[in-house]
Amino acid sequence: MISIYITSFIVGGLICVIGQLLMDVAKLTPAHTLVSLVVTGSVLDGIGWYEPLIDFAGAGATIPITSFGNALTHGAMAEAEKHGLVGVVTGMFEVTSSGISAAIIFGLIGALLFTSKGNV
Amino acid sequence: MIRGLLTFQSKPSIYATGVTAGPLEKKKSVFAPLFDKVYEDERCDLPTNEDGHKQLMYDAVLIALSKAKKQPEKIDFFLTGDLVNQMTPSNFTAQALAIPYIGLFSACATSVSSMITAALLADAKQANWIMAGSSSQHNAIERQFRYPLEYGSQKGATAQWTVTAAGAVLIGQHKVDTPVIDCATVGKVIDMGMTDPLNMGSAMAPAASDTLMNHLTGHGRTIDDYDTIITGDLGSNGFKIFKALANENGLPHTKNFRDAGEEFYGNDPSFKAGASGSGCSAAVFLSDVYQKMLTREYKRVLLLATGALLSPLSFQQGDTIPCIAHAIELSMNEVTAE
Amino acid sequence: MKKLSILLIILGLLTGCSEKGTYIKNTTSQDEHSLEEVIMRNEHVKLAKVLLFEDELLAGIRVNTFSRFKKKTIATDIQKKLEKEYPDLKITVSADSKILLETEKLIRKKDEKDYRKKIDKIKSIEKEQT
Amino acid sequence: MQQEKYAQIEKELSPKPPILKNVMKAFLTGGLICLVGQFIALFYITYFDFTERTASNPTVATMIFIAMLLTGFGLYKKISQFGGAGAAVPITGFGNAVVSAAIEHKSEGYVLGVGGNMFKLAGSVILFGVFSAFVVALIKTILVKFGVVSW
Repeated sequence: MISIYITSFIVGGLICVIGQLLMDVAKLTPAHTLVSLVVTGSVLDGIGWYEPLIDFAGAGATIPITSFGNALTHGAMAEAEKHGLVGVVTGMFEVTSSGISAAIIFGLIGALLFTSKGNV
Repeated sequence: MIRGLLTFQSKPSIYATGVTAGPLEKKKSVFAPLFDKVYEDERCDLPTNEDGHKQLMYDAVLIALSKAKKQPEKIDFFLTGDLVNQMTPSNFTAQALAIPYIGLFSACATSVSSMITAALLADAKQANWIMAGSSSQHNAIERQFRYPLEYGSQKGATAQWTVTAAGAVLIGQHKVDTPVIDCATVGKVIDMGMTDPLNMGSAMAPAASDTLMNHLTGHGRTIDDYDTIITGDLGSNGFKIFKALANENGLPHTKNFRDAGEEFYGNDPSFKAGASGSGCSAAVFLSDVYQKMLTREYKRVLLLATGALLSPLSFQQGDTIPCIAHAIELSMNEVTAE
Repeated sequence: MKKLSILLIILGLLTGCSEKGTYIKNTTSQDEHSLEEVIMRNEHVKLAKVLLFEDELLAGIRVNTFSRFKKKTIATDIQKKLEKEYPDLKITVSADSKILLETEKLIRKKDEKDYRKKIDKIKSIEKEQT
Repeated sequence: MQQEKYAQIEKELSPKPPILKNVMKAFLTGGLICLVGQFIALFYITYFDFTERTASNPTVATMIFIAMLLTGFGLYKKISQFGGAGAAVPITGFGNAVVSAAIEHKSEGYVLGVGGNMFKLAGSVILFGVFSAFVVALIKTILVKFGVVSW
């Protein structure tokens, strides 16, 4: 059981290191970095590599934004398997709605509760 | 042939200044004791950042007026600017003051460009009293040019911190024993192909260098004529490059060079390369430099404010950052015998 | 880093990571010998908890760290082998730690009254897709 | 002065990002956030009817909730300043982008401000996530149809 914590720490950390290198070495803006990682996640799922990574690293693979691309692709492919080409579009948010819905709900609640502060 | 040179024969005078700043500046700025008014709330207890921004400028003007014992009705022109889209804080200030108004935009160089315009109006005898100045408010500028305030982005060592501050200066006809405006140089827009909006100092340094050289050659000055040559908001990185460029241009030493942006937060590393914003140069020029002129610690100074003329749109469309620098020369007469 | 390693060691002690082997609770008359052999023959399996109840065979397994990449294949593999060995049982094998946890809970339970309900529940959450 | 020459001077004098230090901080921050996520997942697995796979949904939602609190109290930007990509890449960074934009644009009202700007920063992640998922799934579906690969 302990090993899942180590692997999640290391794998999650390494994905972030890739992000940092994209920002510092490739000089990408944060937005471009995140977009690249999301696209990478969905491609990795397409070739079937991301699911084993989740099995290996648990939250280390599901918490980084790459899992967002993976989950979208996974939903689309699962639905396509059942319903053919139409499923590609309809299945997209089947599995990944939680991230977006949580962001929307907590975004609005955050706006109700807080004001931004210009401190260091 | 050097263009953009201005000499003011009548030597218009600076009668009074007013400087306001926000709570973070009160806590962190080394110039805080010199400011006329500091607020406890970053929005000046008003609902929005832009309202607070307007209040900063408005109060700075009223402070300058009260020091000169003048009413807004006596002022002929109000020349000011800021960094918010369409300069609404300045516009609303002008509306509240009801002084004939021209909004000026030279980004962070507005402090000097407004003083140059004011000096021209006074020198041409078109006006007796002109209020100039500029302001910036951290929250309002950050959300417009960069990210939401609470958004986490890692700032590099070259990033600068937009100050919450405003400076207003009352300019009128020549009077002895006041700092007077001798001459000025209007800069050209210089673009050295820099694209990083988090490294504005190095984008602005060539503009500052160009205007400095034009001013020195055009008006026949050397750097030793000045007690200080103070740039607006190059920040530590831009200032370093500016000094290197000066050496390259044959200026032997840079010991009397200062940079308001670098000094503003006293090299506090959490502010990275230092301060920026149109309020930065205005606040330092009109508090520290002005007061040192009144005590005759400085007898001749060159204010060299720099501005990066970019917008979030131009940056996103892949344009480089065009920059400008304006110079204005102030002097104080020797102590007059009573 | 030092603090971190201390934290990880404490974690290790808390979670008791040293558990190994195969634990079987058999409430049926089935022969469990070949069951143990099938599971233990797979070198990826670190820990297995198996429950036999009526016509159900429920197995939660944990695999070695670096075998986790293919833990689904390992589980399917064992499931197929068990289906061959016990053609008359309904077999569920999963490498998901939830199944292991729930199976363990059932095994510890003395009372066999609501086994049926619990087993159905475990099987249903096992089938759920992410 | 030539632009190229200036670019050279500028590059010489400007401080370089401390890449090794940044990378280590990103690793530490990102790793810790994922570790917290793993604990939350364990919580959901142990006390609720979630399997390892299904627990990721409530875990993500919880992480975004934590990100909302940290953003609102002004702590997330400090974590980000330290951790860089280590704070931006985990889903909490996505949450921070949405929540910070929502808070910032409150002054323009809930419909035009919060509603219109909430996805100002995070929108591109959704767009390219969805579009790449579409393309990948489409290619895979076609490949399966032609018998090149199987599901």
